[in-house]
Amino acid sequence: MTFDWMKIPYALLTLFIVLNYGLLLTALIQKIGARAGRRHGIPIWQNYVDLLKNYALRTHITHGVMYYLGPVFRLSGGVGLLLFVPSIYGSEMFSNLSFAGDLILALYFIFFGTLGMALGAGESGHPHAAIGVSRGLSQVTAAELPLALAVFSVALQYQTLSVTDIVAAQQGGVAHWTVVTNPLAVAAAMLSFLGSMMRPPFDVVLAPQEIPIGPPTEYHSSYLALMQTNRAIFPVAKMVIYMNLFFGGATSWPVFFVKVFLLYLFSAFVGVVFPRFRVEQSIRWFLIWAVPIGIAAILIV
Amino acid sequence: MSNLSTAMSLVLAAGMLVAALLSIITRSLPLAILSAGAVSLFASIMFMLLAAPDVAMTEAAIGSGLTTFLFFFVLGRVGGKGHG
Amino acid sequence: MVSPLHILAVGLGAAFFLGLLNHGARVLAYVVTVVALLAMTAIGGQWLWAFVVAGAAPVTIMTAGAPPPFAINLRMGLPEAVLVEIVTLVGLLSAVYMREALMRLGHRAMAVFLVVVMALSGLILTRDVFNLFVFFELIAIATGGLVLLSDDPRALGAGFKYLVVSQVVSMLMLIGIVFVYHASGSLNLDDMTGTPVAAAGGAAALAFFLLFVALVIELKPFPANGWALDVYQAAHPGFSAIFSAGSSTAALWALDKVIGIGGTPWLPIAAAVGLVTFVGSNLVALSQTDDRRLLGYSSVAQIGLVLTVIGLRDLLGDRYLMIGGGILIAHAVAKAGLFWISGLVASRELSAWAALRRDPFMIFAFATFVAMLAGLPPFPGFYAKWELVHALVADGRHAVVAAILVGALLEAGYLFRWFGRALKAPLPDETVQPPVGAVAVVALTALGGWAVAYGWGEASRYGNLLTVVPLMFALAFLVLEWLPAWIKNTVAILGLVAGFVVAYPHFDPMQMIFGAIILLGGAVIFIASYTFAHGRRVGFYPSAMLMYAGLAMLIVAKDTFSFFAAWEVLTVGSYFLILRGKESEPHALSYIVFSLGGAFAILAGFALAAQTTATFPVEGLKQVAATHAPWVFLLLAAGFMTKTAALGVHIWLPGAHAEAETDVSPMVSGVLLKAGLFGLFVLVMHLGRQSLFGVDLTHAMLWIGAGSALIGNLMAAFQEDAKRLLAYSSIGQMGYAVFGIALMNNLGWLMAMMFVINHYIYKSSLFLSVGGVAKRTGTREMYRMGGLITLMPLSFVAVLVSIIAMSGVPPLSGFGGRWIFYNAIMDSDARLPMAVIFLSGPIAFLYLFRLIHTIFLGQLKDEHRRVKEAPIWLIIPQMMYVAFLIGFAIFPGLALRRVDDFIGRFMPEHGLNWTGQTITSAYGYWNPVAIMIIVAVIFVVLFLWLVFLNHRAQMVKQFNIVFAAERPYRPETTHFAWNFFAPYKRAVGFLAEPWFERFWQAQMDTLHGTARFARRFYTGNGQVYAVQVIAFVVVVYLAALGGRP
Amino acid sequence: MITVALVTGFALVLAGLYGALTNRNILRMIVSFTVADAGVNLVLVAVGAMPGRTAPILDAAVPVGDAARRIIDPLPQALVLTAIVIGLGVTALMLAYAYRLHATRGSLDISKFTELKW
Amino acid sequence: MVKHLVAFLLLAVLAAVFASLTLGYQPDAALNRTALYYAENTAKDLGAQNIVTAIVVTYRGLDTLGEVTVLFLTSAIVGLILSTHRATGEGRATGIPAAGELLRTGSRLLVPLILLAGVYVFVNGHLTPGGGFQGGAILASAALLMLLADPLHRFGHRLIAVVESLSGVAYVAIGLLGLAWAGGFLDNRFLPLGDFGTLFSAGAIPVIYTLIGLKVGAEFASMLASLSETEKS
Repeated sequence: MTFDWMKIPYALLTLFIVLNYGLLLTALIQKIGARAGRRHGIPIWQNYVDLLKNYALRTHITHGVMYYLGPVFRLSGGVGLLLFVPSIYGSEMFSNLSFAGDLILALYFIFFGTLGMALGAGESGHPHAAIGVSRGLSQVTAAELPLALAVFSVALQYQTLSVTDIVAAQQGGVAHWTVVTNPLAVAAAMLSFLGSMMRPPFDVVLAPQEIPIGPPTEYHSSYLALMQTNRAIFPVAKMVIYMNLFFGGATSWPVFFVKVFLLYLFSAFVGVVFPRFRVEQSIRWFLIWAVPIGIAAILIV
Repeated sequence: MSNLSTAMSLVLAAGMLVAALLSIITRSLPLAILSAGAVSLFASIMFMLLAAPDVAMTEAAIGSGLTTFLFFFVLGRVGGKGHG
Repeated sequence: MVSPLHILAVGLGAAFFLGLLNHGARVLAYVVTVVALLAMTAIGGQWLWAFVVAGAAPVTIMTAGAPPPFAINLRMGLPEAVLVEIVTLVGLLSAVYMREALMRLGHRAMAVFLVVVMALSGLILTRDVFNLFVFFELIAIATGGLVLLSDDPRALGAGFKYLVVSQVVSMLMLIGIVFVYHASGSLNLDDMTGTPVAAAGGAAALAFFLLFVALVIELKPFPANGWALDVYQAAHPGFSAIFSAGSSTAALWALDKVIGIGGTPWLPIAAAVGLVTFVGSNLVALSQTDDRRLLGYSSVAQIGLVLTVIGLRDLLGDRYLMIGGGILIAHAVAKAGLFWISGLVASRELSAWAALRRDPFMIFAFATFVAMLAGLPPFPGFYAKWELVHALVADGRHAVVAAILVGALLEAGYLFRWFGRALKAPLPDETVQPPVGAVAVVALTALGGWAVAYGWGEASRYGNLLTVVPLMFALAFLVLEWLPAWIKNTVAILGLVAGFVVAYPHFDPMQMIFGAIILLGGAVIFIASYTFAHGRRVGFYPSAMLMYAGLAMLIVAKDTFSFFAAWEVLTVGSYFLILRGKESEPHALSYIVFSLGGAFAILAGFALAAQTTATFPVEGLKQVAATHAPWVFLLLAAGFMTKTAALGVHIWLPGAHAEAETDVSPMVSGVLLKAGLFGLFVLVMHLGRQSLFGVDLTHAMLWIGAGSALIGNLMAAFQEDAKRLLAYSSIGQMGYAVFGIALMNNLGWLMAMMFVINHYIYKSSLFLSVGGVAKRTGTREMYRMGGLITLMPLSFVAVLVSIIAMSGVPPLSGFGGRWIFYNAIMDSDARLPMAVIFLSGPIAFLYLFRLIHTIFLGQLKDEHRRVKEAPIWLIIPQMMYVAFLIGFAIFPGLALRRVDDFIGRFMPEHGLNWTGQTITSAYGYWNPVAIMIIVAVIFVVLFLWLVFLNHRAQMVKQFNIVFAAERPYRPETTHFAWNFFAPYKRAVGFLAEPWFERFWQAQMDTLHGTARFARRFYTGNGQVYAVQVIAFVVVVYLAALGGRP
Repeated sequence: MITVALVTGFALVLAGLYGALTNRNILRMIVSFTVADAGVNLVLVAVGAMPGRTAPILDAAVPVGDAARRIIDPLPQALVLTAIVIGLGVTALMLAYAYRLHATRGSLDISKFTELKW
Repeated sequence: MVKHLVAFLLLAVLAAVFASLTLGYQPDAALNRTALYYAENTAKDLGAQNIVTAIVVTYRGLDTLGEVTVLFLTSAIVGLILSTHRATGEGRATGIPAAGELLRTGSRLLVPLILLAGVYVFVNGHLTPGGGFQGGAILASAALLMLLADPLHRFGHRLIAVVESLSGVAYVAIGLLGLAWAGGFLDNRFLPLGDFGTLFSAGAIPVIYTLIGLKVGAEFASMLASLSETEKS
């Protein structure tokens, strides 16, 4: 098949847009969370400053090959996830590299980043990293179950696994969105979305008081910089999937920005209200609440 | 002829049964052995009635003779006090 | 042709002649005895040769010049010749074996010995009822005498009890004979069978009943056989061999002759008594601790089985001689051999047989005899079991078949428990050097067993199992045992590769995949065996090649018989392989019991499908009648799923795979589990969808697959021992494969096939690397390891690639399996099991990460500072697997394309189409090449970007980490790897409880409980035994003639 | 007359067996067995006997010609001959065993010799 | 007590079996075909007067061969069992009271007579009732008498063993001769039948019965000897 080379600059363009949007968006949501707690919150451009600082910092330390490759795995996971899913529906420019695989590729590619970072953190030899990894994995996998069920029920509903076809099926007004046609699946998905966004009540993994910044405790300077870039891109990439599957996808960039912002707001909105769960509580919460809804979603579609 | 032999067979039968019961019930071992010998003696006579001379001779010689002697011999060896 | 009468004449003449020799001439007396026995065996052998080769007609020998009914006549036909040959041969070998005992007791004992052998031959030959009685009395008195040969003081009690019961039996027999004579007017068997008199009137039937019940008691029926077991236990093993092999053979043949008089109404009673004896004795044998008493119970059980065959002879028709003969010969040779071995072992506990380990040939002999008794191929018992089950099922007698199979399973259970204990018990210290004559006798018997196996194979109508090439190749390794191990290893590899090259042209695509895994995959695993190839490594290569031979025969098996034979060969081979592990004995035992249980289910399934024909092509499963098809499906599926360790029958797998040797674990887990999958494929391809009582069986299989996937993965996540973790993960992966097969659609099967390939590669690689790590660090507990990435980089790479593939993360082939899986479940409508599979997906990711994290990452332990990389021979196969994984990830079509259209023939709709690099299914698309390139490009770009940013990074010491807190030192509780997924355990721990272990343990406890309860029956008091015999007579009377007076 | 013999024979057998099953002393058991053996022999001969006929000896009293009408059935007698001698053989053997059992354990009680059980 | 009850019940059922046997039994009016054949053919085939002897020795010769082997076995085994308790010196005969004067002289008179009677019985076994077993038993009783009369007299073991073995081997040899020359194993017609009713008639039957007599006598004697040589336990 002919691999048209034009896709690469377009993909890079999408990447650039999403990167900047991500940095701003995460700072904004952080500020909204602070304001809800009657704190002033961080300036909008704080992420840019952090990035520049970390990229500028020099380090002579590495704990081994896997430690060195950890951030690379992490970031390529985030970038890959973004590029494998078409961002803007209908535009040839912004369908990125979605020709390579369908929904399942996206679903399983989430693990790529997690696996790499966990291995890297593991090799750092830092005990807190290991504890963070075990907690992170437990919680993420528990959160993963309802998402898998929801995704599958959506696939069953539209009888296809390719993201573009699903988005195509939801065009034409809000009434066609999956939120309306298959509410249970979306409910399960959104609950799992909370789990995977690492915001309270499920933020015990990265919670500053619990274990300083979670698994990547030992990473610093350029490694941390790569991770922070990923922390900007990865949530957005995930929300793109949620948007395409459940909220009718985006036909243009402004729609894209609004929908992603609202999605992110949803998790922040929940996070501000609830206290932090321990890991087994969150696992039990997912298994008792989210998974039955997912199963119901499959049975009903 | 036939009623005489039936009469004799009845007497012998009674004798045999009494001797058999005696040999099983009695406390003393020698008496038991003797009554077993008596049983085979009566049997050999009964065989004569049943027109089986060969068998009668064998039963007499082996059944009552040798067997009883073997028993007494072993009883002697074993000291006779083996409890009943 | 010397008249068979000479057997009797020579025996008696020599016995009487011995009286002439004075007391001193013991050696001369012994020579006379052996020469006489030799002559008798020669005569028997001559007749046997005449019948088998020349096919002569049976001969009737008259005595006293008068025609039969008026004088005694003997008959020498093929069965008689075989049985006489067994008796005389066992007698001869026993005489050689008991040389010092006979010499000690002088010429009288030798005379009695000669008479007992003569009497047994007479019992087989004679056709006269009263003559039968005389020979029985002769045997009884001779047994009473020969029991004294033993130096066991308890022999006296045993002898007396035996005489008491034989008195009671002889009384019943005498009365029976005289009244049968009165009714029929003749004493000759052929004469009486001509006019079946017993069926005629009440009195005649009663007379025959007395004769019949006396003969049955001679065969030591279950409740009333305490007296016989004491003789087995106390007598000299040489004599016990004759008692078990000789006298029961002759008594069985006598009953077979006499039962003709009574006619068909008596057959079911004989069958019933036989069946009760078979199952009862095997059950009580479970709780035995003395080896000879156990052998006694086992031989009583086998006699019961042959009695059942005699009882069913009207149903079995002309095959009944082959079946009964097969079981009888296997029993005779094996029991004689085992009793002779028990003579070589000093003390009587079962574990004392560990002393045999000093001489490998003895272990080979012990294994041969156990295999013969358990009815494993290629021995006669196997052919007999096959025909018996087929005949019974064809006649619809399912209860009888079930009882026989349960009894056989019990027997296999305690025999293999004994064999395992003998192989693993500590070596007793005192080394009593057995007399060379005795060892020679045992060796001769073992070889005799194999000769009988060859002979029986020739005679059987299914083709001789011994001449099948793969089996011959495996057995050749027995001969090559003296070669150094590395030569044998090379020969094994070349053999496997050659086997594949020769066979693959006429493989169909599915066979091609399985063949490649078994033969080429096996060869690759054998490369790893070079690490252990120092010295001769006795016992490893024959068992390994036996397993591979079984697998190779399985995939090319044309008809059900060779399929089942292959199945049992690979089960036995793998049992011996697993048994080699240090603490693997209990697990190997549970493996063999489960596998044989499964094999018997398969046997019953094939029998049900076969109905009238004895064996039919495997494709014939299509034409099975609709009434039987669901049951056939159920039985076969149960059998195959014990091999894939499906939920419920999986408890043998963790122990078996974890405790096996380093290079055995990949063989058993990577290659052997595929046999079960191959079976399931054959089953669903030919039988298709079946439903029983409204339940769709494939749907049930779906649930079982999903259940085992979930429970397997969940249990794996909580294991501390690395190899157990991998073993449980195999259960999970097999659960996925079974789920795929049960989906019954094109993609489901393709997914299962993908799993077959993937599972072999990454499981073998993981087992090898974990084995390598365990070899270097000396432990398998994960919380004792850590930080080995720097010291064992190659193992780390192999494990990393394998777990990425296994967890299904995109670039590698695991993702392909997951992608096909998703498309497959889109088609099928069974939604709920899918939810369970989704639950087990992420959990699989957990334990994989735990494996690599706790072994290679984290802090390096002090004691592992100087650990070297795993041995080179373990690394090479791992690197081959890594290369293949990556290759298979990029070009999955390489293997799957042909399989896809092969499956297409069975399930046309919703296949895949392979246009260029993209593989599109009805729902989604997948372009492996593109994914690999994109991921690689992103990865390299970012890597270069990081290198640009931080190119002067150097390795720093372990402790130079930002965090300066005190590093906790005590390994367990504070080590991060300990109880790694604690939150998960607290959340869903209840699912990981060993429910099924408790269930199967409960079954075993009830079995042992009943065995201990039934044991109480044998009080040891001679009088109680006599009461039991009479009670047995009363019970049989009420059962047989209860109705009419 | 024959039925009387038959009945007594069976009675003897039953009495003998009863004695053998209930007496604990080995010698008494053997005695009971000999009584039972005698009973069995009686039954055997009784079955062969025929009313109003004489012994199967072809001497002056029974000419060869009308033997078929005069003599009783000779076969059971031949069997009994062997049975008696076999009976003696087994009894002698059991007595020897009794002697040795007494020599080893000093008692003749059958319930003392139960080392081999279960 | 329970044992008695159980034994009684079981034997009651056995009694029922025997009862129905006797009820169903009525003696034959005429000889059945086997007995008829013997009645008609014994005289002209074997030339023996005593049909029972003819059956025992020839027609069912194998039974008798087996039967003799039973006795041979018993004496061998009794010898085997008691050999380990060979009594030494005086301890031997305490079991038997010392023989009185009357017994000793009487036995010296009677023993030859008894021997003569025994020989008479088994020599014309084919003519008159009685035969090898009965004659042997009588010989044994003679040996018994000698034993009672003089308990310490040690029997000639060699003699008994030789007699026993020789007669056994001869018996088997005659059987084989019958097989070689006459109709079948143990057939007596390889010797002339002689004229009916005389001593030297019925072919090999008298020879066989003599051998049986000697063998049975020897076996009983050896049994008694081994019994007498055991010490008091």
